[in-house]
Amino acid sequence: MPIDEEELYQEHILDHYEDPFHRGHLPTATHAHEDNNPLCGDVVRIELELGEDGKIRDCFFSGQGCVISQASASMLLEKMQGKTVDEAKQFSAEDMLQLYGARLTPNRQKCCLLSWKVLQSAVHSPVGRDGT
Amino acid sequence: MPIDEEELYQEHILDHYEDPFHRGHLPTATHAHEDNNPLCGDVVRIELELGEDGKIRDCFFSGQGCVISQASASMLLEKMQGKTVDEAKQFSAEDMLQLYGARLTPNRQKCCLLSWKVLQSAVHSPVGRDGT
Amino acid sequence: MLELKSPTIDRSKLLPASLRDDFPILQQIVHDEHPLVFLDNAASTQRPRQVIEVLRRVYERDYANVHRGIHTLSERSTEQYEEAREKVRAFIGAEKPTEIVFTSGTTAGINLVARSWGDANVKAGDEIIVTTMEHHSNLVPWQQLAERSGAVLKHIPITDDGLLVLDTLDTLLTERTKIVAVASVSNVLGTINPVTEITRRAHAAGAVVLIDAAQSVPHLATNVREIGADFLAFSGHKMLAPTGIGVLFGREELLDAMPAFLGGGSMINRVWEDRFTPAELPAKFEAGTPPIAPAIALGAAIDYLKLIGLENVQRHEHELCRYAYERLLEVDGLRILGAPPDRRAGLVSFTLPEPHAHDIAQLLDERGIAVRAGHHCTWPLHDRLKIAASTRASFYLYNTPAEVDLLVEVVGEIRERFRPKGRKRRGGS
Amino acid sequence: MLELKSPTIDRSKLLPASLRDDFPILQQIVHDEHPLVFLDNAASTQRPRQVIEVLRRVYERDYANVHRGIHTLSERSTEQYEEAREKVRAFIGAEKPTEIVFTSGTTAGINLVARSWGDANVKAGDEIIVTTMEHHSNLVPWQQLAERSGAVLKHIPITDDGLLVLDTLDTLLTERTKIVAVASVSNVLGTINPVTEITRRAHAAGAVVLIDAAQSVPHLATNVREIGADFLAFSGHKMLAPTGIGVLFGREELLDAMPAFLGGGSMINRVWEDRFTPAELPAKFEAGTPPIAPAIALGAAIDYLKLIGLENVQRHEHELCRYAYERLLEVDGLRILGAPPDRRAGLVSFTLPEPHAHDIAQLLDERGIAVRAGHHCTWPLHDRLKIAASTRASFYLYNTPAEVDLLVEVVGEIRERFRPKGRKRRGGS
Ligand SMILES: Cc1ncc(COP(=O)(O)O)c(C=O)c1O
Ligand SMILES: Cc1ncc(COP(=O)(O)O)c(C=O)c1O
Repeated sequence: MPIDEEELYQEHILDHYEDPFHRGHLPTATHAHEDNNPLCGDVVRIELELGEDGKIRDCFFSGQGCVISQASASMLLEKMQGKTVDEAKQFSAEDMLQLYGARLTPNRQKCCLLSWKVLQSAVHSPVGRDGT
Repeated sequence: MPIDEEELYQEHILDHYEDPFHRGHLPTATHAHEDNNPLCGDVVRIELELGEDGKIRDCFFSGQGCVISQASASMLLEKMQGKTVDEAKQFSAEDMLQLYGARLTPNRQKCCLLSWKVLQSAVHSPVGRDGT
Repeated sequence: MLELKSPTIDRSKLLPASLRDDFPILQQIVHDEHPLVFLDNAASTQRPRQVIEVLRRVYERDYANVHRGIHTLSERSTEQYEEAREKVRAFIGAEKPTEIVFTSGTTAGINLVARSWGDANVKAGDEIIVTTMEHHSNLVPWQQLAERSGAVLKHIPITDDGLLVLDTLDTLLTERTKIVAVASVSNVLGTINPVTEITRRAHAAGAVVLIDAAQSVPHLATNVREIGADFLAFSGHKMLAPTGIGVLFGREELLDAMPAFLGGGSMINRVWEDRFTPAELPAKFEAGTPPIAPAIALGAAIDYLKLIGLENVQRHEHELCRYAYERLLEVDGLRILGAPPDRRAGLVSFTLPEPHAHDIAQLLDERGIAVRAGHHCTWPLHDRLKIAASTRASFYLYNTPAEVDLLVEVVGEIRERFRPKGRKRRGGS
Repeated sequence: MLELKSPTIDRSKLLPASLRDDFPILQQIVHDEHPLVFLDNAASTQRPRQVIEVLRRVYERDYANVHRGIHTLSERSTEQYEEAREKVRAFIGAEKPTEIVFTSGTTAGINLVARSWGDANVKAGDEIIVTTMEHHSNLVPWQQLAERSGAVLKHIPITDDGLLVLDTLDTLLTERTKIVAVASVSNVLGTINPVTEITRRAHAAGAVVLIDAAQSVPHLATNVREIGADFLAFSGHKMLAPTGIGVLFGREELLDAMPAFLGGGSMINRVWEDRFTPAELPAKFEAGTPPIAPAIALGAAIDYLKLIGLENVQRHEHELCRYAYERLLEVDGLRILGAPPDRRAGLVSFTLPEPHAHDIAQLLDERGIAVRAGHHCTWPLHDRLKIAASTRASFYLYNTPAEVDLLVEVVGEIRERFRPKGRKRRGGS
């Protein structure tokens, strides 16, 4: 299989898909957010534990959807683990697409950017008493 | 000017337009109706005096609109004067178009049939106390 | 394995493949080397030369605004526009052309009914019945009506096989039921619903029936009088016509009694500064400049379908669909949603354990095959089936068994490629 | 007679007549021998080859349903559809593409605002201001809203010259005024209304402003931010694009706060059996399959207009219109409705003592000239002017002074032919 920019399902993407970084839940989460892509139904939830030093101590994701949306969530969290909230906020949509690597058509960019959108909201969404 | 079926403004039509049969109002009217063509705004009102013998003793029209709608009203009333109500009811849309003579496109047929439609309603519309 | 006979196709049931020549868009190569295999027809179909040509002719020779114009082009456009209405009337067996309202699509038609008929007739405590398999376009407008009016929305459930549980209808129907709104064919399950029977029962309970016929009018012969439908809506773009045109059929008596909906040019009889009186049917519901050229081209699409014969279209699609259904089951782990082939129209939706529907669609596209993936605007149905998304292959008169074979072959390859392989992230933490 | 100088035309202000070659429909002969003279552009314009070609290309190469599709054709259509939105945004100077909602036309756009924004914001006793010169499409929806809500509808009056009596606006505007809905250009009088000034005053009084720009966007450079418009609606078919497509601009803040209007596919974020959440802008207001190909072709029409330059279009039309205005006054007894040439866009409506407007239109058509006759969907305006109907000649970039000359000549002949001749019915009773 050719590994070029055009190839959506590059080996390292499939690796993330099959062996994701921190898929699951985070009982110690201080912040969390969930959203979906209305066009297709993909769902991503991100749970964060933010330290008092402004750092992302730990992060987990859950959800369902295509290889792109799930692998990109895994890549994003692997990258963000230990980073500061400011660094997370400064991580732009462009950065996300670059991190993903494979070139995406506009429709598929939405898949790739879902977890990024959820992260941007999650850092502003403290977990309530009821765990939401 | 050629006088053929294609010619909308045949001389006898213009005659009716300029010298209409019974344009005006009928103080002795027992029945009356008014309607308009919503596409263009033409208005025709017909007032009838129906006898106990079921005959149209007298009839007048008023209104404003194109040569076709006004001349056709004149032709129609000239034809109906003295006829029975049953004869008026049996006078079909086709009869009206034939009476008019010149060939009309669908849009203009509506102009020609306005007075015919008003007549068909007028025979069923006794004049109220208030003269409507 | 012993029982497995390889599925076969009965070519005598198929339309001649030569009619593909009528569709310029099908003659193309995508991704450098793959002939286009268009299996996304339930979303929207393609157009034959004959329809594209009519659009061109209208714009190059006959076009002007309709109805109010007293000049040659306006007369031509008006005549062709009304001819199209007459073609639609005959095509669905309506009694009068005044019962045919041109809209911008199925969605617009259903909303028209929910707003005009609904707001006038549905009160707090009244009931609206839909089904679990409705497209959002035949669900959200009723949710909105229920919200505005205080009415209750009820759902005819479905079996695991994707059939309506019709028995429940008699308990769902009460004297408070005002309308039953149901799809004639599901856009995901392909199920052909028994709309005539549903209409009979709804009428017996005093309810009105709206049929979302977006997926049936293009494929199966439709007769609104035989069904007994009160309202029936469909879209031109799903039946070889351009986008931007749809049809709402309504029984004259109902349309006549309904208040006007959109206000504007053409829908009036007389206007004063402070009030208006509505026009007669169908103008009353066609406010503003209508989609003139798309409507005329819809007439041309109907001509084309009639020339081929809708029975032949139906037989062709049914044979293809049965073949696809049987062959797709060869793929290990593939789950087909909904009814067996004899209860369904020409589409098959399925899931694989891996990968997700979008990935299947993406990988099929790389081989030239266009299918649709996602919830197909039927989120409650997907919730009911406990799946997030599905992949749908939907057929029309120009599809071929070879296209089905390619679909099955590539789906099989995708299945193999995404079997868990014990991969590990490199340098993962 | 002494003062009468024969009107002249300044050809340096005109567009090259060669651009007529772009319009196939103009190259025809009607009624056997008369070259088509199309002066019905305010009702709907014609399309250049470049626009028709884009329609053909979309349907022959790029078409599939948009947004949800993960395959080549759907990606192409989606991209082109969104590109068209971006072209519209730039064309009218909106800030964001999310402020551009594709509709089926001006009428649909105004009704969307009257229903969604109106029902949410206008209460009993509130006030809505329109003008006496509004098209029914910008009047009836507000009458309907007033009827539903118990609000009061008020009218900015006009002078005998067809100008708004702007002084009255300050007395009409009260703290109960919720919206001012006004045409930027009258489709009968041609008056260019001072919408920026109206918007300024309305905003000062706390009211929202909707501009019916059906007659201005195709002809005059428009910038919604300079105007300060809250809503602005127009139609593709009046600006070289196909029928079935229109645009509603709304300020993001307002659109965001408005409830969804039509329910269905694409306008949702999530749907459950009993409820839904709406999508983000602009999808929230684009329920169902949109007019995909017409929208893409609207983009092509905008490209064409930008290539020619809207300033040049405006100058051309203004020069033609001034010339037509002056020359028509040569016809004995002819009355032109509305403002002097320097206050009007490119159209002239008139009446003759005899015959009626329809007859004038009919007789002009016999000489190949297409004009419109009737009330032009402005019945209250005609009542105000105390006329039943008028004849309108409206210009666009492809019209020529020679066409104006022919119009004037034939109108003069008609005037002569219908002078009272003392005719008598033959055999009349
Ligand atoms: C001023 C004005 N407003 C609204 C409209 C309605 O436009 P449409 O018929 O395209 O909806 C028109 C055109 O007919 C118009 O001239
Ligand atoms: C069953 C069904 N109903 C309604 C619709 C909506 O049709 P449209 O998008 O043309 O309004 C569709 C198609 O998307 C459909 O499949």
